[in-house]
Amino acid sequence: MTEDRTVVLAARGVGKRFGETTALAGVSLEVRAGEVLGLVGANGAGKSTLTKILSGTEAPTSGHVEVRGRRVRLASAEQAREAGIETVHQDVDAALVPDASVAENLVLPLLVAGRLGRFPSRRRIRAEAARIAADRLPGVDLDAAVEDLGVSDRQRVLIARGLATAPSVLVLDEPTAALSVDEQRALHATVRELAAQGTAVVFITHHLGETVAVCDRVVALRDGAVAGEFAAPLDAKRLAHAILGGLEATAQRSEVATGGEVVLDVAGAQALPGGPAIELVVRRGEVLGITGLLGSGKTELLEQLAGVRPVLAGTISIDGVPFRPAHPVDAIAAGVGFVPEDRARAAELPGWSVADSLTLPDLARYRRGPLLSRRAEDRATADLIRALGVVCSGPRAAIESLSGGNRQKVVVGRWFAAGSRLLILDEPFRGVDIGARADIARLVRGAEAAATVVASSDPEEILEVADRVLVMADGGIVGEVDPRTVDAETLADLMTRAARPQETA
Amino acid sequence: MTRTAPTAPAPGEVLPPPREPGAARRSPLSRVRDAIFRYGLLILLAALVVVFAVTQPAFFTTFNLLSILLSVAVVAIVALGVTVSMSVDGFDLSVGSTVSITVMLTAASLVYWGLGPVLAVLIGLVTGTVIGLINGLLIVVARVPDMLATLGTMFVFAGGSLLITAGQSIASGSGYQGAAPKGSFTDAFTWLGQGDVLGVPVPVIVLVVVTVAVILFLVRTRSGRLLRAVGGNREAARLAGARVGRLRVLAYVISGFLAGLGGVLLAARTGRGDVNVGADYLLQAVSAALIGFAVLGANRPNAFGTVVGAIFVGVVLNGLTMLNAPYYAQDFVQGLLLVGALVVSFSALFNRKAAR
Amino acid sequence: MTRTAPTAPAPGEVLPPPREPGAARRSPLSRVRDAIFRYGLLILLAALVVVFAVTQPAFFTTFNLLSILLSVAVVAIVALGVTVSMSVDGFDLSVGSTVSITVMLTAASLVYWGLGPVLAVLIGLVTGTVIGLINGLLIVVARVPDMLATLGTMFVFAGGSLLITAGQSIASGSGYQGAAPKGSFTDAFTWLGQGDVLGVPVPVIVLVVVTVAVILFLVRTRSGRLLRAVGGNREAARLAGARVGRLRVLAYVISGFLAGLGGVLLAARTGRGDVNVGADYLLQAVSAALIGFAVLGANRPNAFGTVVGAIFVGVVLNGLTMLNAPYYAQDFVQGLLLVGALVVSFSALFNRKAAR
Amino acid sequence: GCSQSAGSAGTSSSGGTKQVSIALVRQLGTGDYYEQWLSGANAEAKKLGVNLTTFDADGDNAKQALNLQQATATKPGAIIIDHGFTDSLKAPTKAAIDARIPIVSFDVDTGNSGVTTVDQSDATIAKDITDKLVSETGGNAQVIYAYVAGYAPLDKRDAVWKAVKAKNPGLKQVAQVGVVNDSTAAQTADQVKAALQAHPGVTAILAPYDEFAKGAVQAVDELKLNGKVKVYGADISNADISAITAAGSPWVATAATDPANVGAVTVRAAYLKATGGSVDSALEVPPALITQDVLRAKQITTVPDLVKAFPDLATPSIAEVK
Ligand SMILES: Nc1ncnc2c1ncn2[C@@H]1O[C@H](COP(=O)(O)OP(=O)(O)OP(=O)(O)O)[C@@H](O)[C@H]1O
Ligand SMILES: Nc1ncnc2c1ncn2[C@@H]1O[C@H](COP(=O)(O)OP(=O)(O)OP(=O)(O)O)[C@@H](O)[C@H]1O
Ligand SMILES: [Mg+2]
Ligand SMILES: [Mg+2]
Repeated sequence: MTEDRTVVLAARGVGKRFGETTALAGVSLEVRAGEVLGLVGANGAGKSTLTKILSGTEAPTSGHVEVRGRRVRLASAEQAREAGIETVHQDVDAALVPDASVAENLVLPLLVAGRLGRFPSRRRIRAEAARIAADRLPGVDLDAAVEDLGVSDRQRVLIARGLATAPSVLVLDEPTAALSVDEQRALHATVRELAAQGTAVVFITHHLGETVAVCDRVVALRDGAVAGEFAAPLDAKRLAHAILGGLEATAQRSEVATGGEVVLDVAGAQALPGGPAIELVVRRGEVLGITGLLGSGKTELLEQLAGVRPVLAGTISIDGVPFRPAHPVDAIAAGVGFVPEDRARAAELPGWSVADSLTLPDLARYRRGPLLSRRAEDRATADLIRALGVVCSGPRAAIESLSGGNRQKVVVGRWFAAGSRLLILDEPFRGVDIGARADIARLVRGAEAAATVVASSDPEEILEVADRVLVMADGGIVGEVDPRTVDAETLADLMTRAARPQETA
Repeated sequence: MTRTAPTAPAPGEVLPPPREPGAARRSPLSRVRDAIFRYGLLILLAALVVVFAVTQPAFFTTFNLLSILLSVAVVAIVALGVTVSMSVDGFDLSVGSTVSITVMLTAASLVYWGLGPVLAVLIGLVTGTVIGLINGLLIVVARVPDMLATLGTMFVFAGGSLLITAGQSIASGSGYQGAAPKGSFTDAFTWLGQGDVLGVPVPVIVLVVVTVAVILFLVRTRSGRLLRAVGGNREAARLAGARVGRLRVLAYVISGFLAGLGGVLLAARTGRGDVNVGADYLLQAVSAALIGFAVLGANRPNAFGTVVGAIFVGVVLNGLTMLNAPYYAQDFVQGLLLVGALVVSFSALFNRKAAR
Repeated sequence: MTRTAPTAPAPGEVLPPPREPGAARRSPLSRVRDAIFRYGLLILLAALVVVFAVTQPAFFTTFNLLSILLSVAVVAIVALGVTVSMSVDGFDLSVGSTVSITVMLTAASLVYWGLGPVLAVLIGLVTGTVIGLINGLLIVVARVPDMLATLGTMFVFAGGSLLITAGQSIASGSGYQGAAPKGSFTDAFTWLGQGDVLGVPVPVIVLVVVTVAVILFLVRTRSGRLLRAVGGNREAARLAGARVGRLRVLAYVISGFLAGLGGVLLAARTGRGDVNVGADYLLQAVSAALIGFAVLGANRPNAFGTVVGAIFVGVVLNGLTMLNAPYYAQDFVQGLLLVGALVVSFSALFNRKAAR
Repeated sequence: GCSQSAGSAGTSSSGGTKQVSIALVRQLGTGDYYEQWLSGANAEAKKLGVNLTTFDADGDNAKQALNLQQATATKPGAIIIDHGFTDSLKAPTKAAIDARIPIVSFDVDTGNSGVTTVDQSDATIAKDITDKLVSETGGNAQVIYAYVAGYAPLDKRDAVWKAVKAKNPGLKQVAQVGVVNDSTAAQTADQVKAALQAHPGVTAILAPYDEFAKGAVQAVDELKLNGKVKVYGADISNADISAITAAGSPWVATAATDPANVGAVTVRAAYLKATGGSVDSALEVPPALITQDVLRAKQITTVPDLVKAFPDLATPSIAEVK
């Protein structure tokens, strides 16, 4: 039945080389009006590269693009937009102007297209922005600077901007990575609605559950080539096989050793100022999951534990020793390792090598006399790279040369290098493919000497990695679930229901 | 096991209202802070004008105020160019050299080659524009980082301005290496620097026009907005379809053009082609543009602030001279005032940011 | 229905070897490009040395090469400070003023106050350090943006250096405003600038020591590594345990200290306290540090590159003077060489980037 | 021509004594020469009860012209224009004259015949020093010459050197160096060093500006060529005296006026014009040739010592206020 719809956009043998790297090795696919085409693949499979070629921001090195059967050369985003193709790029921060207001960001494509005239007035911009935001961006101040928004709000701004031009083809590159379940569901509904109105949608995600929920058809990429094509009804297992080329994608759930001694003990803490008291305990070898909708206070709680923001209330102890960090330094000294939710902004050092990125929190360990020993660093990091399964050319490879999943492994792995007692991971799986996700989950679960707290707003992820799962809403813990007895769908409902009163209030 | 049973919210329970960072009600204190941050430098400027006016009656006369504007006109025009290149997240170190070589080429056109005022002005403006274009192409096409590229051209054109005359200055009556001059600084030309219209010096009029044009360009035109978007995030602008390369080149062309305009006015003011005259204009123009960051709480390049920054420096120097402060105290006082204003502004900014 | 049947993997199938972008086999062409980018400026420097040595035998003598190093020693030391502040993603516009005021205070200590060489050197170094501390505190505690804060202190300390002597220069034999001098530039002091050890001028020895120290500090110590991390991504450094505020202050303190050291050496070399003598050192030091970006393909502040940058300028000026090139051609030639090297390097970089 | 405008605007009567105000409009204020000039001017102003206001253009000719306009607007008793260029000063000078403000210019031609000029005779300075160079070398030497075009006193001194070279074919200028900025001496030293190494036969350096001379001295010291290479400079200051008299100094002679005296003369001339006294329309302050030998013999260490030893340097009779 999908076959009789018109093909609005097609890639014909599209190849892309970045010097020695082949990002795409001759990909052909067709996108039809009124369908949602899923595009899946491991980190580095070439999804974003294809997206960029379809959006006119990269030129293919071989093959070509067809729009409604006509061969076109898309030399800029502007030309793609004229051809009816609108793209929401994966890297949100690359796509927004941080010091400009939300309104200015929303109208940027219109401005480029000249749709606001040569002399756009401030009022005109504000009005257009309000129209675009309409009811898609509740709670977002149009005059706020984008840099002051949280990562999910930035993502929502970008999606709203993409939807605004009513394109005939909409390409969404991992639009839900930073969204919470309710927002994801809202987006799914929007996407289905657009498809029903005849828009062709390309939907990229690492969450196979999502593809099952929204896609009519899925193309899996592997190493820059099409590794399989599937039509609804979709089967997540088969997709996973196609994506990974056969690797088992789930972390083996080891039986929980709850007998370990208490590492983290939190009593009477508050996630948000004036919020309800939070009590929790984490034992050695245990992985505590915290989930909840966006804005439920997960990040704020975790950041207090890591010394990133001041502790609001209550007492915290680590290994029985009272702990009230005033700076990340204090937390690190107490054996706490923290992986922030925004990797690019808060964890990565552009241009640095893998080795230097790994050793940063615990440099004292590599000191021989007054100076750091390169040899000691390289030896230690080479071992670690092997243990973590980081795919890179060696300790001296630049961090930028790694795929997203591998970068995340480095950012998590630095705390293994530092021998942390308590690992705190905030959204560690954002933009990470299912294979790497399983690797990281395995790492975390295998860290028997440490206790781990993982926050994620994705039910699927949290169930995969955690031994116990707490559900947060509005700064308080509203429930606990056993990951062995609950499925993702149920947990998502639980999260949404727990937060619902806020929306009606 | 969790120690405490999570308290499930009772249905219909009223939750604390969601915090809205932008719309939060402001305390009077934070309003004052806001005002200090936004208007700190303007208030200081006004205060200085009042103090000078009271202590030295000659200060607050139309003539003197116009003199101050005249004294900063060239710097401010060059600084507006610097502001445009900063807006696109670039940096143009070559503006001083551009002023130098424009002055020399304009003077040579008039005196050595006898081309007359119209052609001389044109040659000056074209020179600046071409240098801007060269900078832009080096940066965009040859991919040399902005500071490095303009550092290189800074040397090239500073050197070039000396080469034209083998290091000599050009005055009416002095031809190339002893040859007879073919022309001179005509009155029509020097009028641009020394004349006035209804008592307002011509360079001041030019400054006003350029200021309005640059502000309108940056704030109210499509190209200007896109240019600032490129400055805010080059990749975002590209992904949105903007022609980033062209816009960056445009910014350097504007910067070069304005430096060229500054050079033409300077030649007309001095009525001669002084070698190396532009060298000081780099630091002065950058200073004005940087001080402009602190105006109206912008904390980024902005044309209005730049002009205020230039005027601030002009007022301080003029006022101190009038009060007979020794010249060697002027830098010091100017620096103290600036540091004071900056500390007050930015500490207020910090509190403002922290307070929300 | 799926159109293509996914190839079900055989159990235990080995995954395709991961592609490793960094380890990819390089074509000979890309190796050459790489070399040009990494060594472009060094190759040009070597070529210049060869050309000068061939055309002018006096150029390639130990003595002359040491002279070149001596001529760039102060600039290079100050530039290393600039490099440290750039490493923390800052910018120190006040280094020139710091040199000026250090020179004057050192000279005043010797001549006006007769404090002797040891105290004079100490006073000079402390002055630089304190200025660095003031800059750091303005930037970190009062939150004034780096360029603005150091612009302010640039004026304050340039002015301050004039205030000390009411604008006069200080020479042995001239006391404060006609008073009898209490001391003079002693030989022990001027030895720091004019003496040598086994034929190597003292400032050159100091330069070598400082260069090694700064490189080791930035690359091989914990503080240096953290400092560069702060420059790379402030928030990431903080979360990895860097005390960002302290490290930023430290960077400015180092910058100030090195500018102070440069000032002391300059006073010792000239044997006088010349007013405003430091003003030129800002641009020269920044130039050296920027040229350093292009050395070894770093494209970021790096201490080795900075020293190479300073030497590059020194070699060009020395060689051209030896070849009797007129002074007014030197800037031009230096600029052309620089632009050429930059274009070749960065176009190669571009290709290299695109090529990987 | 002396002005008769004992301008009421710039002079205020208080208790019978007149307070004359004079505006000093300078092209440049930094450097030993300008400093001493100003201190001489200030001392003289104090002595005469003159209120002297200084406008410093920091080398910016446009600014100097503007400062002159502003000074005119404050209606002083007289204006002194110190250095600068005809082209930039002509118009504002005319405006000041039209406003009946008497003007004295120092070392600059303002292109207006109503102006009283004071000059320190750069030509004589250059002649004195080149004569010395010619006599000591016997007109046969390889010479390094320090010069940068575009500075009026240097250009005037250069014209003399050109003539001397033409007359003495035995003098070979093998290199020309020079740079003028805030660290002139240090950078000139580096250049002279390079030139000296490239031309080992050089025996004389003509550096007719004391910042150049100091740089040349430093270069000779660093190359340890003392005794072989001699430096012929111009201008004088405390620092210069210590450089000349230092042990083994190659700086053998300088030709100079006492800048403080020149400043004083200029202020006196302006005072006379402001108060209706009589003063010549062109005043010239003659330089003296100052040699190392004399400085050492008389153990002179400062400019005031120097003036005592060279009474010619003080010129109380020029523009004398009776
Ligand atoms: N500009 C570039 N220069 C060099 N290599 C690149 C560039 N962009 C992408 N690549 C490489 O091309 C390959 C495909 O990258 P791409 O971003 O398309 O993957 P992806 O499927 O979107 O991965 P992810 O799921 O992590 O987003 C990777 O190996 C990547 O390293
Ligand atoms: N600076 C701030 N001012 C006002 N409200 C804030 C601020 N920072 C966060 N909030 C709000 O506090 C709430 C909790 O934010 P937090 O980031 O801890 O949530 P989260 O559960 O981690 O969600 P996310 O999935 O976005 O990380 C949100 O409603 C957020 O909008
Ligand atoms: Mg991608
Ligand atoms: Mg969060």
